[in-house]
Amino acid sequence: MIRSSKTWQVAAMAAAAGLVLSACGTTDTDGGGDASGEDCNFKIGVMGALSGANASIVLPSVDGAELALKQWENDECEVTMEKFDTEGDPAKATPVATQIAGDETFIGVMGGAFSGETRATKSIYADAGVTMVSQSATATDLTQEDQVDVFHRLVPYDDYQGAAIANYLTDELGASKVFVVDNSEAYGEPLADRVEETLGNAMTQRDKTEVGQTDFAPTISKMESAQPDAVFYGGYIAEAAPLLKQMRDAGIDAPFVGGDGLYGADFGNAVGPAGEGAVVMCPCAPIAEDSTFAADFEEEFGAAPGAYAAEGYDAMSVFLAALDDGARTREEMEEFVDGYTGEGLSKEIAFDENGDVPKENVSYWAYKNEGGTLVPEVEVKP
Amino acid sequence: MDFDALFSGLDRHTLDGITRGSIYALVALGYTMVYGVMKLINFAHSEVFMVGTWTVLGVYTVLGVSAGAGLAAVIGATLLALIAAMLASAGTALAVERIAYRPLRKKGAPPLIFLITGIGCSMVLVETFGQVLRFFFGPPFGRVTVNIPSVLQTRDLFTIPGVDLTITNTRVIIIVGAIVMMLALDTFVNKSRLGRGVRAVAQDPDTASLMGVNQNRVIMLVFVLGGAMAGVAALLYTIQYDITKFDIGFIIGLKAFTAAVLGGIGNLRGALVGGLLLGIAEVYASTIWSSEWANVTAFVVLVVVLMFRPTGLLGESLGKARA
Amino acid sequence: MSQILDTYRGLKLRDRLAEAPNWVRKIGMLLVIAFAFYLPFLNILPFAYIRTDLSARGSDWASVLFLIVVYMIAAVGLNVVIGFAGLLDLGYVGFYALGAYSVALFGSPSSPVVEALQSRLGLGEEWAVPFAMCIPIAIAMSLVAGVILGAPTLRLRGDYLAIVTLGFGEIIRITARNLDNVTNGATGISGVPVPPGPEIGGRPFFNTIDAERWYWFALTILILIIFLAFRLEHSRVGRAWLAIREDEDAAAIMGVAAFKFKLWAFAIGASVGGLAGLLFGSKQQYVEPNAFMVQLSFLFVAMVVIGGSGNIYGALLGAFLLTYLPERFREFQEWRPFAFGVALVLVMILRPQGLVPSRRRAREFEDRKTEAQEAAVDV
Amino acid sequence: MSDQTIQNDPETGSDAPLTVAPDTSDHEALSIEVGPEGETLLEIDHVTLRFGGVVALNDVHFSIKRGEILGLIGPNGAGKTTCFNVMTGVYTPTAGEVRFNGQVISGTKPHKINQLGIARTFQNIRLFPEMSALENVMVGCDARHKTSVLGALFRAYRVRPSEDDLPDNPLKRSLAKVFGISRHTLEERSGRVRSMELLKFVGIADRAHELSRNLPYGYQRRLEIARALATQPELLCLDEPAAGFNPAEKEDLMDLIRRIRDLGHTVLVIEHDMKLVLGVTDRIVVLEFGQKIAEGTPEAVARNPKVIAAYLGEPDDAA
Repeated sequence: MIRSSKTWQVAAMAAAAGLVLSACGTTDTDGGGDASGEDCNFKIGVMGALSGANASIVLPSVDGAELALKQWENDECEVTMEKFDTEGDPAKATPVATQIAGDETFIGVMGGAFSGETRATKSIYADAGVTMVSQSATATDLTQEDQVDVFHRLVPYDDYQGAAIANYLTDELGASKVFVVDNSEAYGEPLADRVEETLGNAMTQRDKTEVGQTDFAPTISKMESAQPDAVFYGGYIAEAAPLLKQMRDAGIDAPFVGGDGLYGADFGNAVGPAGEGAVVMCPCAPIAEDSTFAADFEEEFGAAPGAYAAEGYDAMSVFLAALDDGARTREEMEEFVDGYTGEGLSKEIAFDENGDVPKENVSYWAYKNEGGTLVPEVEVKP
Repeated sequence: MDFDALFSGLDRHTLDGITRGSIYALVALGYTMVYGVMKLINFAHSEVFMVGTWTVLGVYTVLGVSAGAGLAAVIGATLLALIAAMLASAGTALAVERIAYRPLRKKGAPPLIFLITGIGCSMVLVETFGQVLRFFFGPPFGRVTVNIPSVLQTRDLFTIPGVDLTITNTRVIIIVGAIVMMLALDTFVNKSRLGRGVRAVAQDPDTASLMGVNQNRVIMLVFVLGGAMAGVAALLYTIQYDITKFDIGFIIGLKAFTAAVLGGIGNLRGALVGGLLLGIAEVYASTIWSSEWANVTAFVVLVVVLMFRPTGLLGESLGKARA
Repeated sequence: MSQILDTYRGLKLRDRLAEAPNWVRKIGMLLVIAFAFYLPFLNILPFAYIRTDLSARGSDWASVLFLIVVYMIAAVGLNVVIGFAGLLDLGYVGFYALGAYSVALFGSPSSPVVEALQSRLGLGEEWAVPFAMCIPIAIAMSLVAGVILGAPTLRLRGDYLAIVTLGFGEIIRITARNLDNVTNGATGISGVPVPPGPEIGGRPFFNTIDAERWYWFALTILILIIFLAFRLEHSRVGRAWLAIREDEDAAAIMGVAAFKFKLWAFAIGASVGGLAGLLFGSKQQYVEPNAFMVQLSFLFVAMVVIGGSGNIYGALLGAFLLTYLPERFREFQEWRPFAFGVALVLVMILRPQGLVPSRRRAREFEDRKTEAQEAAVDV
Repeated sequence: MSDQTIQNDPETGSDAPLTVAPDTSDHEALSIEVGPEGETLLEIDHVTLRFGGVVALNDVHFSIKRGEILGLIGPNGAGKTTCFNVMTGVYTPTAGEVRFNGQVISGTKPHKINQLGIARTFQNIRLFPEMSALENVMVGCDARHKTSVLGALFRAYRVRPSEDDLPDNPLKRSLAKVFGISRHTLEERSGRVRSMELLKFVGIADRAHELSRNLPYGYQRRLEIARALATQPELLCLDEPAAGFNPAEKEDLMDLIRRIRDLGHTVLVIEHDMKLVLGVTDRIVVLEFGQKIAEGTPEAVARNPKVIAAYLGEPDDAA
């Protein structure tokens, strides 16, 4: 008897748990809700590291996309943006990609934010015909090898960026002894490789550092003996800030130039006074004077737009433009994005057959950190 | 491989290594003391350090000091930041002990369980600064790198004649500060009554409790001391590097833990030796190759040392080896 | 929570299962296995609520299942090291990485190693080591790594071993990232081969879309490994490990070659980890060093400990929960790591012996608890 | 795999009085094969052992003959247990050597020495507390088993089974006839049988499935002996086996030691209790302060003035 009553208890518990779960489940599935437009009820996926050490490189672009969606005016369509945290880990990204691919209400994906997860998922999206627009994956091979139709990106790949940066270093700064540092990661290393290639003899020494490193004393002492007239760093803000501070502390006054990994309004805040005069190269034109993007962004999220925020805004805008245009299926979306041309925040947007923004559309700009803000300095040709 | 670079500037690189190692050593103290008394790797200790760096930022922000302030203001603000960081870190360490370890000790759980709750606490603390506080207060909390104003500006103090080595004020503060704090701690553990309790529990917990040493109090003391040292390390760190981030503790913690084991975990002086050796080894390796190999070198040094001295360089425990 | 647990305990399911006739247990086992194979298609309410793909922010159920099974394999392997032999290994991800990298290095036509072989041996552009050959290579590489790591370090005391293994895991990852001309460095290797199979609908049998096939493949391997792990546990090897854990010196004097058995535990754990990594790399068809951070090692240890160290079922449950829950509750997005940390602390404080401890460990724990309480009373 | 599950009674730990059922069964199966009796089995050849400045053993020299029961006595701290530790490979002597069957064993690892044929018990009992009594003994049996780790894993090493080993189930029987039975299975089975036999031999078979930590003290002592015997040692060393025993239990123990010798084992006993030592041993070696002070038959040793002096100086030890 006792036993059987216990059995019932368990059954009751299980049933209760089931109800709770089902409650969660139903609320979630209703998330899409009934929309005003019967046939324009879509989701746009956003895939990237929203938590973990690398989230700071991704979050601003996601916020940018959110801002674009918020500012979008369209009575006909109901569009939601669904964020998927991958922690930058391909292992976590593939289930997400398979899910998005399988859910027909997803009409496009912004991402992947990093090259690794993009490489691991692009064939999944290609199979399902989901259009991808990446805001920050720069690895050359993403569009140059194993091309898939659905992949597009708003950032030029490392080869071009590297050339532009090298040109800035030699032509604008007149540097003949450049010290090149990278962060040994998938973003910084290939970029620095291209810079090195283009610089040729103008590079005096190359050093590699680690992500998460804060003490750069060995690099600094190498700089001291190399006496460079410019320093290039391929990496992200977290390491650039202490590197810059230690350089200046050691009395190295050579101009400091970084890649687009440093481009973001939060750069000035992170590097502090040591970063005064540091140059960030970005394949993005200055945002038009009359644009309220920075102000809107700050109002919405409480912080200045960080790295790739404008690209995130642009990526979302492309999708939204497609919906405005009447794209209602994945095929139509793909077709629209392939042929899209328009003025974006970061650049004149268009995609070539590989999914890259055509060379001539990209203008490379050097931005100088003045009093904590990045001020456009000069346009550079790659 | 560039051995010339190493040997031509050996004094300079050694000094760099000592600077780096001093901070490792201070953080390593927390690991080593907790291990000495509880035979437990406190995985949340790296976050105790992280909390300290945020506290320094908080103090500077509240005081509103910035670079270029007067000497008195600089010294005052730095001392205040030091005390606040020590208090905050010690408080965090104590909270971790009360929440994550004490209930387990009461239940007599095996050491592996402490490891997991430690990792859990570490995640909670990291996410508190990366997510929770950002959610409630917005920036500067969050996942971005935050600048801490360099209240104390780097100046060249003097040049060592003969070797042409320029010594800056921050270097002096870091190295001297770390060594003074370690000496103070060493003296405290060896000379004071409370310190005797610590050593007694480290040596033989059962006998110590028979002799009237309150084990819980000793353990709390150990966490507080270790935390305070991490707080000191946090201040020195911000002086040198000027930044903080929600996950800044992870790598420092890993290095400090390695340093503690290298010197002989449970041994206070071992932490110093291990920290300095690790710092120097990393800088040498970064000079010969580049920084991407520094971590590999650190671990290889560790393995080699442990193969010849299985209990670390100075070996023994907090109790046995006269601290 | 505790009520559910009490009720569960009151049922004495384990005792009943142990008392049940052999054929009942066998049929039960077959049913469980059949259910596991059916899981990707589970769509009957209310059970379907365990699926991860119901909500708008969910992720693909079959892919998640595959990842769960891969982590289960790793957890079962690590359980041999931690649970059976009592050695704390914080660098398990190193073996996992080795497994993944060996299939990539030898199986991918675009890996520098294969390219070197192609030009050296005059083989075609498309040539690479076939997948079936990659399995023994992966197992052998991780096994050798296990022995190389274990032989000099197993004499160290527990916590020293922990940091050395942790360092090993980091060395593997950093080396993979830095040796650009062997491993392609940070860029990683794509084109990792998949198991051979018939083409269906113009796609290879094992492709990136149909994750359930991968799941079944991994599940089959998992079942095989569980079977072997049980064999080990209930043999002279399992007894030797237990004896070493309890009193290493006494065991040695009773003729147990402690070092040899510990090394075997390390090697077996390593090769199982390598196998898990191989499955992961092959499904992913892409391997990069950043997929093998230290945190994954901690996660593996947490799986073994949360489930109940020393119990294979515990390791399975731990791997399941720690992989499944974050995927099931994707709604919480950026809050998941925080919740994860809180959950780790809470679960361990409430149930320090693990969720399903082995009988033996549970008893050990009860004894320790009484001792701790007695000690507390004394003070 | 399920046949190994320990079925164990949860209510345990009661310190039931030690009642040893008189063991009348024939333990033919337990006897071991040994060489001719009377030959020197073990020789402690002028062994000196120093720890830093402390001399634990000073030029100790004696030997054990096959088939005898040798007593090793001496006051506390005389170096008796140290002597055991040197013999079983825990310590390596500073000078001199230990020879077993003519082979030098000093410096060899403990598990190797066990495989050569020396087993021991401990003064302070060191069982595997979380294993059942039976499992404890099986660990000892494993020392003589040939199954390798891979053998236990894949069970590919097949043996043609004898008629007795064949299973009853006809299907399994014919399979076993064709494919043989894995050596692992056979060894597991024989180890189990032998272990039970040993538990019976020492008289504690009634609690075979209980965790050893829950066994009463006397049972634990006997279990240690059974575990040591399971490794089939030519030489069995007992370190104060009667410590904490009452006179009746001591009588039983003396009987057990004799029966062990009858199985073919040579026995070396460390013991304080003079009555027991004098009653059971064939010969006695006396140590004091790490030096041998006397050797001879029990009667001779008992009369030796040096021994008497040594023991009078340490009256506590007469217990």
